[in-house]
Amino acid sequence: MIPLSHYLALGAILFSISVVGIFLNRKNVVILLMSIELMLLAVNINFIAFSHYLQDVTGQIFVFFVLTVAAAESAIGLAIIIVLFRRRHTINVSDLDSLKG
Amino acid sequence: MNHILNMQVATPEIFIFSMACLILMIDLYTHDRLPLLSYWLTQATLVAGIYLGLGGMGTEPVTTFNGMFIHDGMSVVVKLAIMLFTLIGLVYSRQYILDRGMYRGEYYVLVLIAVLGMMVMTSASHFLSLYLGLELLSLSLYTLVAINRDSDTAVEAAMKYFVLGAVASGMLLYGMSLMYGVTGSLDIKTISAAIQGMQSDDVMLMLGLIFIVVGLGFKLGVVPFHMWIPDIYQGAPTSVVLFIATAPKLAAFAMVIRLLVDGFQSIAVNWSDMLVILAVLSMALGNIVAIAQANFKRMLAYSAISHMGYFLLGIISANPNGYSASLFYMIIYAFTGLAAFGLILLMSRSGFEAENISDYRGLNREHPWYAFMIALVMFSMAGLPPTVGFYAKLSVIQALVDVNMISLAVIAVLLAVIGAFYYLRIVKTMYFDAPEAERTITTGLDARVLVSLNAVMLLAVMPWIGTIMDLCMSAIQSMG
Amino acid sequence: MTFEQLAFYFFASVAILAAAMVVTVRNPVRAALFLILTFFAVACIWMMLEAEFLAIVLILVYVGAVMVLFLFVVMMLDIDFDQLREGFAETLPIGATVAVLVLLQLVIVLTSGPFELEQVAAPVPAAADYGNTHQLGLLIYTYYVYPFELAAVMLVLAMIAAIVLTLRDRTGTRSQKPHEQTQVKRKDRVRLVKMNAEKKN
Amino acid sequence: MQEEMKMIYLAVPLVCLIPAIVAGLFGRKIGRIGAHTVTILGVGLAFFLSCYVYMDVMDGNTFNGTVYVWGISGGFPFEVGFLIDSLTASMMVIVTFVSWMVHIYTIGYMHDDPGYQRFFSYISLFTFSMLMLVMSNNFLQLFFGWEAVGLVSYLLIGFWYTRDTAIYANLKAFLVNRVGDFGFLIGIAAIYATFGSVDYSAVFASAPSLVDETIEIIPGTSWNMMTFICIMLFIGAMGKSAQVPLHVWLPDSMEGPTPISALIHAATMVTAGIFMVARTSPLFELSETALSVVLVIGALTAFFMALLGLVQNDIKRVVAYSTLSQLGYMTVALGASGYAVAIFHLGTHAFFKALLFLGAGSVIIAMHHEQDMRKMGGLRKLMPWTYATAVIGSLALAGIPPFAGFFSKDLIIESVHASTIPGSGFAYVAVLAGVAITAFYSFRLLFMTFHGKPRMDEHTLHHVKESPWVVVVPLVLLAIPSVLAGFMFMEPMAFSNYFEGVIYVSEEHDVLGAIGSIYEGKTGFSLVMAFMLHGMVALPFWLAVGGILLAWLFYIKKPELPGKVVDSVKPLYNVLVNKYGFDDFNQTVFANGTVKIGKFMSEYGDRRLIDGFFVNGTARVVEAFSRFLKPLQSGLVYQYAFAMILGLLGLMTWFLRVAQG
Repeated sequence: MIPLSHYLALGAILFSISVVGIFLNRKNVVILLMSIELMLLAVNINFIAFSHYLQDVTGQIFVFFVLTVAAAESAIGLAIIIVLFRRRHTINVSDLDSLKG
Repeated sequence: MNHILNMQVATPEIFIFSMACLILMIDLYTHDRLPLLSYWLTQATLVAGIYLGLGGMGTEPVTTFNGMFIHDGMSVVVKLAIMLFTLIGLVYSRQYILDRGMYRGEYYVLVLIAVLGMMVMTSASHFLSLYLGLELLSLSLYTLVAINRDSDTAVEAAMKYFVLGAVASGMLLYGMSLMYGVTGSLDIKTISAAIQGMQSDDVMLMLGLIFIVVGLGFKLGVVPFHMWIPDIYQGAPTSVVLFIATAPKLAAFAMVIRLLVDGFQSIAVNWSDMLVILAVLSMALGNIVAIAQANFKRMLAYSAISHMGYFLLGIISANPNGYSASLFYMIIYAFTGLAAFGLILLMSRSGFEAENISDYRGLNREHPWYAFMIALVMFSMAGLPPTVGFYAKLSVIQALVDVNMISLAVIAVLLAVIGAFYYLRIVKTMYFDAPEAERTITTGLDARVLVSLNAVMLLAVMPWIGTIMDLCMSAIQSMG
Repeated sequence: MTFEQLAFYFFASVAILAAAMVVTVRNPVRAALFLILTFFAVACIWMMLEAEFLAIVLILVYVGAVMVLFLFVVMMLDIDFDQLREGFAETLPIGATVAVLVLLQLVIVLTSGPFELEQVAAPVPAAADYGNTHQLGLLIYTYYVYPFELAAVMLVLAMIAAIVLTLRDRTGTRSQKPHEQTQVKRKDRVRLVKMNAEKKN
Repeated sequence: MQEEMKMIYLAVPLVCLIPAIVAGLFGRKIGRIGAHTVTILGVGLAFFLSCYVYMDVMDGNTFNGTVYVWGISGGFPFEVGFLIDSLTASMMVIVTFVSWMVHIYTIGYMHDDPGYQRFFSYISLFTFSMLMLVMSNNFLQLFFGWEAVGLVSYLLIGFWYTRDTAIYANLKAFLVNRVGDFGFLIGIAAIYATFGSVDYSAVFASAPSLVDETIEIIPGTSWNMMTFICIMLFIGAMGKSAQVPLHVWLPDSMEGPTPISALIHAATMVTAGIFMVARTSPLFELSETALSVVLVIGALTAFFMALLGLVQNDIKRVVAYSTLSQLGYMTVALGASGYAVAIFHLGTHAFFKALLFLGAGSVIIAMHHEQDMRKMGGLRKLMPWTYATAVIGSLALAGIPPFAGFFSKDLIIESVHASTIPGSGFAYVAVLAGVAITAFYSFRLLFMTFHGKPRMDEHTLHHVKESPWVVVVPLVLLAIPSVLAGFMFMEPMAFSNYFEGVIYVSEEHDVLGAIGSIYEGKTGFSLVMAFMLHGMVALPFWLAVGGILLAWLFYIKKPELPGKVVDSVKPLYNVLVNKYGFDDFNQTVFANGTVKIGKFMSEYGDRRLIDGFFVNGTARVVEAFSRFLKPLQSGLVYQYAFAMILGLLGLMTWFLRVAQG
């Protein structure tokens, strides 16, 4: 039998990896988006694990909607990246610092 | 399980989305022939939305859609304010949008969907509807920020907003998942009931709460989750900043109330401690860094950060008095912000953004009326009597004093004094510096009259200030 | 170690390793592929949690659509991969420290007791005729109709947004515009010029 | 009857506000004549109504109540309320009268100014705000009036905004006043926290029962609540009434047009602080410490600011420093618990100081806006009316009987003498010395301007003529109370039950009662006569006479003497010319001594805006902080995310530790 906490630990690890991905990646915005996907995945693991152990299907329903939103979000995120690339000819995060101070 | 859905209370939402779809279609066919049709249709939609919303005034709290939608006094007031502020904001920004080639039917559709998202958030009584409302709002805002595709800064701002916003909503979701695990429910009322029976220092509860506070902190833009605000305010088109700086702040208020008050009132000790830290940091950093800004919009961004700190003071006091003070503060702040950005829009014209403080040098010589308007707005933001901003600050600080948090109140007042400086610098620039270039105002008469009215109201509304406060109070008291 | 445990730890390790690769590899195409691997491993774990429908959705929608979109964008944007990871190492120590601290606190709290087997026993496996999809479907289309509609709005919004941001009217292309062609008026095409009769000098 | 009076109370400020709005918004439409007609009529009407109210109050009809309620939120009332009693009524009469005179005078003084209508609008607005301030029945409304008069004064100092010096001066005024207002606001907040009300009557009623309340400002140290409240309120008064060290703005405010200097910076606004302390006497009486602070600050101001008056050559600045010094006298009176005397002096001072300012203004018009007294002289014959009224003003200021200033000033000195509050010994010496100095500089002004040989160039001399009647008439009208007010009002104001139930003096502080009983005993004379006769043989009178004689010696008899004296006490002279280095101190400390005052004013003003804002120098720290924090917003999105994660980590570390105990 696997305790619930192990699933949660898996979620926490994926969450931390995504966090690392966001602030260690300095070069590519697309990888930032992938890190965000990872973060949502970690959240989903939590929901599904709780849902299973609580024997309550609401958690799964929430995940269903999170997936929907995440798909919509990626579409918009990628669209922004495309606009960014067209305009600036780079998606290198370190170069995108004209707004500061 | 009650399957009969009372959709009547959601009429404004349903109406607004239907109109959004309609405008999208109509614009497709009429864009070339009747270019302003979408604009007028949107305004008509908002007016009708306000009318429909007014119908919900004073009714008893109702829950519908199987407990996912709540209609109460707070939601009515906040929704009306959201629609009204959006409507006024659109009047201000029409000329700006036209001048910069951003005019597209989709602009208005996105605004309407954002309004829908905010209204859903305001009425959310379930994590699911709250989250979906939040995302509807955020995704529309990301797009609106980037809508001027030819602007380097706007696109960069959109990217930053998107990345940080997504991270923040990820954290909020993580917190929600923990809360779900602890309480076994996603319904805010059930959660509240479940928490009541628990220890307030339950570690798991605390962890979930921390993540949720982080998510809220981002939405409000309080330190250290504020980083997006200055860049977005500076980079995004002013018309979009005007929108972001006003209505969504009210939605954020509703979100804070729904989560912290409806959901976690019984562990108020915990979250109010967290908010104290965030509030102090925001008031300090916002007010201090604003001093060193040369860009007007960026300065207003830091000012927004500090205002959110003040806004939190009412929430921190964790009682209905404080919440209504915060609601009052938010409404006043959004209204003042509306005038501030409205005036920036008024001053800008095709090819000129009027976003540097130096652009306002000697404005008094050429346009004394508008200089006076800006001065009024600055006074209100600084919280100097006799403008409404003073009452807003007074009411939140008073809420703190009522719960004996004197030291925090003193810090808040001290930082407000520092804050007064940079607002006054604007006044000084307008009145005492020599003008540099000719300025012509190209904005239409409706916007001019409305923005003047808006600014004058900051003074003129004084006799009715009690009425507004009472409205806020009754809104909070009639929460279901 | 039971088979169940073995399977869990295997898929969990794969997910973690693949996720780590996503954020560290140099080439974004590879990162996307590793992300797909992570999704696969996590989908398997979801299967073990009796969330079959979501597991399938994760593969079909996520891997099948979203990740393909990612790959498409990565390949469309012509990026010089060589310079993409400069400066990674110098901030690694502090970044990693912070992340590890976050992780440690999360794990310590989450495994501190309330979610162990003694408190939350693993539920009895569902019966063979239990349909996860059926159950979800029933709820989503009835009880959760409001969020369902909102999700629909969300997808509309995503479409509008993606089109607004990326669609460009190209000038100089020779495509036909029937709408304009049929509405042409005489004055658009023919210009009458009044000319004086030439005079002999 | 009650309702009728209520309407009149409301009408007094409104008849000032409405013309202000009319002149402000429709100034161009109604023209110059229209603008001054409506405002003068309005303020004149306000004056007569005030007189009526005053009579009514003298008949014993006081009023305390709410006129208009905006709303009540969380138990906190927002209302417009009036408290009409003898103090208020006296202030109303003084304010409207001086304001009226100034309005009339302005017609002549601002005759050629393009901002004519705007100016009238401002001064009417000012009158309105000042009336709201004095008529208030609660602290919040008082604060509103307080801020409003400040705002109008700010507008008026910077009226000639094309002059860099004017801008600089008005920024300085605004910023220094913020320091005071901050204290005042804290005081009001503390009152609300302690008493749960901001209503005067409620606060004063429960004050004695809360004497022993304490407050912990820094944990571990407990302060007496009353002392804290009073000192905070007094800091507010210090800003508005220009007491050391918040006095720096007042001399510079002379950059504004002269009618403003007379109305706002001499007669009314600057006395708001005095009025406020007198109004809150029930609180101040409960704290000996606070009274002592008031006394010492007042004495410092009275003496040192008078000294500065000695070395000024700008005619308006001499009067300005004398105002500072006289405000110090009033403050001393407050500190000695002689509130009634303070108000009495406030009244007489309002008349004779407005007279002196307007007289100076009249000279300035004649001299074509030359303000340096070294370039004047011999105007006596040329401007007889101005000269005569200036003599009356100077005599009143110097404190020669039977002019108004004598009674009030002498009474202050007597009060201090009778007082037993710590610091009263020092204060007594200071005010005594101040008398001689005051007499000296006021006659120095008179002699340098009107006597001796004309020192201006031929052209100017040729054009000097008496000012028009609109200027002269107010001078004459102000000269009358400058002579009579002291004589007429001393006994009723200081020694009768005039302020009964308004000003509260505890038994052990009752200096006036003590003085009164001395003179009451002398049979055969009325109290006033007894006082005057006594005054003729007392020290202050002879000090004043000595001062005048010395001035005569220096500036009429032997004009070469001042130079010699200056040479012999050069260091002292320099200290005075540099105004004790207050400005230099600011300059060297805040601007690294690189920029001189007077040069590059606008540029300097910018720096000063920051530096002057916190007179004690915290501004640099804040700005440095700002510059230090700014780069944290690096523009790099991963650093933003990092900040968020750090925030998360911080919250987690702190609160999980708390939760786990």
